[in-house]
Amino acid sequence: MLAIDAAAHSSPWRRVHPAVKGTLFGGLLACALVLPVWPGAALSALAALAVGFGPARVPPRAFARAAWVPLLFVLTGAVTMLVSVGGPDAVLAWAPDGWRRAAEVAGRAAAALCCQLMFAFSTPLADLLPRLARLGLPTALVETVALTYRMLFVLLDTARRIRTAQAGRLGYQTRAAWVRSLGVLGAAVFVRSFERARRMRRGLECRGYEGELTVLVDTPPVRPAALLAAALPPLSVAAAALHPGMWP
Amino acid sequence: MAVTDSDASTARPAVLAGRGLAFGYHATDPAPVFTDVSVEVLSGEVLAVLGPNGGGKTTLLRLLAGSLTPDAGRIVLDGAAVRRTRRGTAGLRRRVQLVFQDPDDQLFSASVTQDVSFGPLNQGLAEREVRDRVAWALAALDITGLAERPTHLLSFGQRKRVVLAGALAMRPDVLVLDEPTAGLDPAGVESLLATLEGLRSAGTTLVVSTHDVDLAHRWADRALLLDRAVLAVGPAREVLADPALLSAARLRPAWGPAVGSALRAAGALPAAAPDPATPDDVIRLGG
Amino acid sequence: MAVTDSDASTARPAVLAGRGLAFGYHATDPAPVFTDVSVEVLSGEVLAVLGPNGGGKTTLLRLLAGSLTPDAGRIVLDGAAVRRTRRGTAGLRRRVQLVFQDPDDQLFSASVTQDVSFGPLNQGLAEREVRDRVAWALAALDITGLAERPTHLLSFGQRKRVVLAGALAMRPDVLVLDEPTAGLDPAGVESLLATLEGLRSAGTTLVVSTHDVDLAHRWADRALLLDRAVLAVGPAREVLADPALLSAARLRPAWGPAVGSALRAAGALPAAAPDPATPDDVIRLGG
Amino acid sequence: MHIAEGFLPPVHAVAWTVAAAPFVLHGARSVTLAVRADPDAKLLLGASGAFCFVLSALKIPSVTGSCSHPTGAGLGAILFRPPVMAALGTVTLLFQALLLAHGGLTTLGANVFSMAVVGPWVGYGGYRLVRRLTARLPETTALGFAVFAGAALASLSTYSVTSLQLALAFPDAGSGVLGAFAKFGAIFSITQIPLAVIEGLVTVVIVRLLSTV
Repeated sequence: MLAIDAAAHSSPWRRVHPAVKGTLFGGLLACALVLPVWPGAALSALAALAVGFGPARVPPRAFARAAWVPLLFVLTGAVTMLVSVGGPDAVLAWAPDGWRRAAEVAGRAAAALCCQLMFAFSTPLADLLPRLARLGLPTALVETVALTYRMLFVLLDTARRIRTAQAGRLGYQTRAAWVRSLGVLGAAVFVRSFERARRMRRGLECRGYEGELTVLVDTPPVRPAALLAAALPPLSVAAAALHPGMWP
Repeated sequence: MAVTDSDASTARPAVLAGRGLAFGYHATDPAPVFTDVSVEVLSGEVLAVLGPNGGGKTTLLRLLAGSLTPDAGRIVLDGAAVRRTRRGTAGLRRRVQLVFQDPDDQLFSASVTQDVSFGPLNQGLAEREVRDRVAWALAALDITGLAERPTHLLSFGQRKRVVLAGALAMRPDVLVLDEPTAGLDPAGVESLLATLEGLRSAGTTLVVSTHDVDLAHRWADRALLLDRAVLAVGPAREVLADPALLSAARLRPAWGPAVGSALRAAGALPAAAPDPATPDDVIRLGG
Repeated sequence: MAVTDSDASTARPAVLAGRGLAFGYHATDPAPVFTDVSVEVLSGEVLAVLGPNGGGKTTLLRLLAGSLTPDAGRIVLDGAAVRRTRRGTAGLRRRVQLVFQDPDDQLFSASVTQDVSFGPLNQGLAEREVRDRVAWALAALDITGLAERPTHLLSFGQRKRVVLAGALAMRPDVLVLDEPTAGLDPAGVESLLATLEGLRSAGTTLVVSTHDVDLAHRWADRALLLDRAVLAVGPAREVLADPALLSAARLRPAWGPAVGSALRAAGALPAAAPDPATPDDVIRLGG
Repeated sequence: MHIAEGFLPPVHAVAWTVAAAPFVLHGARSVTLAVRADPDAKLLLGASGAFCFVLSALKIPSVTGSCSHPTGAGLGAILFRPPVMAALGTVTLLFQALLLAHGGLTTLGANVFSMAVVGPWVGYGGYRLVRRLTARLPETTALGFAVFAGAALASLSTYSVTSLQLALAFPDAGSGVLGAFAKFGAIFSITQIPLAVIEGLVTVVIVRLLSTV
């Protein structure tokens, strides 16, 4: 239903411990943010893309589709750095060094985005939720977040179907119709969300629900060797970026 | 094995057709639902679409009604290919109305009248005409009494009728119904069928997906068997009387033709008599 | 007109019963659903509950499973009336598991294993035994392959099975299923029936509501016709072979008995042979 | 308008996280207490969180021809109150980052501050203020004005804070933070002001319908 979520669930790396994937892509993300943008961010991006499209087999088309919106934000934001306003000579002028600065920010963000997306594409959010409890969050909160995850797919499905039905009855042809249809849709989804909560309580009561939603969580041990292997790419990127001598 | 209906199409013009349709839900499933499906909907007929779950029935219905855009192939309305523009799609949707299986997906307003008037209002009709349309649609579905009722207090069968009224208020030429009888009790099925038969005799073309082979056999003019490809299309009485074809589409045989043959073989039914359509027909034979 | 089954109850003990049940959804409807319904569920049987929509099938099922509290009357489990205390209800719910028609009402967790483990964990079992229960329940429903799948990416039929596994993992004595075959295609119905038959032969008592008279006729041991009152209860082969009774419950007659009588009358079926259960049986007769 | 992953310098990312933390902790505490008091609140809050996510995934038409999404901050604040919205909004933003790549993990704090803290509080404040000012008008009209003001102000304040966050991170070479704020504000206002108006109108329709149920 959601492309990233669906891809993550069928990822060959689904079974890899989240901590391992976190170390790998989180490490690369840190490299992209902290190291000198050239070659640090570039190397991080390359490493993330190589690992993601390589062994993690992230589908390139879905990746491109997901990356499009944030990239647009990054480019829009970077464009503003090309110009300077309110200077002594002109209201609007080319910013000194603007190109370099814009490229630097855009490059860094794009690299970071690759790392984030590769993590999201190989790690289902569902696998992360149980870790929230281990971070020390109260059970009540973790269970609420987990319920949000489950119900959002049910509600998203409802919203899509209502929208399709509205579109079939020409609800999105004009801007005025669009606003009205969206309002109707929002209200309907809100009512359904309460209805869902009520029905789920009814359904869970039959399964013995009395307030706690305890479930069995598989806790595969983190293998130190895997963690070490996952730390290697970020460490190599860091070493390569900090010792430019390695580069011809 | 495939049954074709080259002669049927000459009798009535095709009001709606899909040619070489391909579609896949690429975001979540790499495999396409189907890659080359063609179908003609003849003016004034009841076309039943049958097949297993996951075989693409709903997808085909949504493509025909302009609720999905095909990856390849095109939709043809009155002989002219529908353009993939906003106007083209709007034109298709105005003429072809889709009714989903679950009425709750389509009942989004608080009251029955509000909901049924949604489509006509979007067509930019004057308030007076909207009122006429709503009154007419409610009368056609035999639910004038529900006009002022809140939608969430209606029974399942009533909600199904309100949704149908909402589609009908658009005055479509073709009504596309996804599993219209699912969830209805036998009495509800019969009464809905009578209503739909009324619409059909008033000139509306019907495309209906169903699991119910017997229902399709007794009601539809033509049947299309779909399991990620068109397995057969032709007169319902022929296609749905063929156990081999049905088994290929992962459906069970129909009672009617099986019982008809058995009774004819036993001499209890004249050779020229039609197959029994319902258990009542069989009981009447004995009585 | 009513069929009683005084003799059947002597053969098997009643594991669960409702006596003089009354219930109404007073918040939305002043009229009660029913005011005096009694039912016995015999150990090891399949009891089918049939009737029109709005006749109270789901309400009766929920009362039997402790999901609703009757306005009057009581629920009897193994001969002892269930107390209306928290503990009494909890005990009833543990022994009698209700599976709703919509699987999304009961699936709350992100993964199949997690969801199925909820019931056993709630019973306070040790982790090891919970794992065994989950594995066993998944195997019984033939969905071991789905263990690690996220619930929201499953098909409707798969989700139905997961909910059933979740109920089964509680090791209930009675499984109460509301329209278990609704929304499934013919192949899905057959495969679910085979699975349920397996559970029954392993000793689970089943109470099933359905619209499908033929399904109930060929599968259930006993049938109860409900339309705001018990119209009939008795052996399924008798109750569901009686067109007058079915018509009183606003149901259509079953094909099987009608065809069986007609074929017997025509001499195509020996007098002692059972009614055909499916169209395939009829076809086989001719072949 | 979510700040994308990696767009903020690390110091800023940390600073905004620290700034948002007290509000989120307070919200998380109210949620936890509500659930402890009534375990069934868990299901309602889960459904509400899901509603917030779905709301923010709806497509609304934008002037540029492309589509954008409502923030839902104003409606959420009116329906659930700002403290709870801080928690629900944080969950929504976390889910958006991981499920839709809208916003990032290192920029989560900054996005939470604008969308789950400032937006809801400003929206709620605007809603209450206009409600008080229009107390003499007929109920439907007064509610309409107040809801419109709340939703539109929530949306506008969200984008203003985002512009400020970007300006602080990337001051203009000549005119500093103020110039940069003007630049970012100008660019985003092309899309965000019409969006705020549309979100205001849509929210009015939603609340009107809900108040009749």
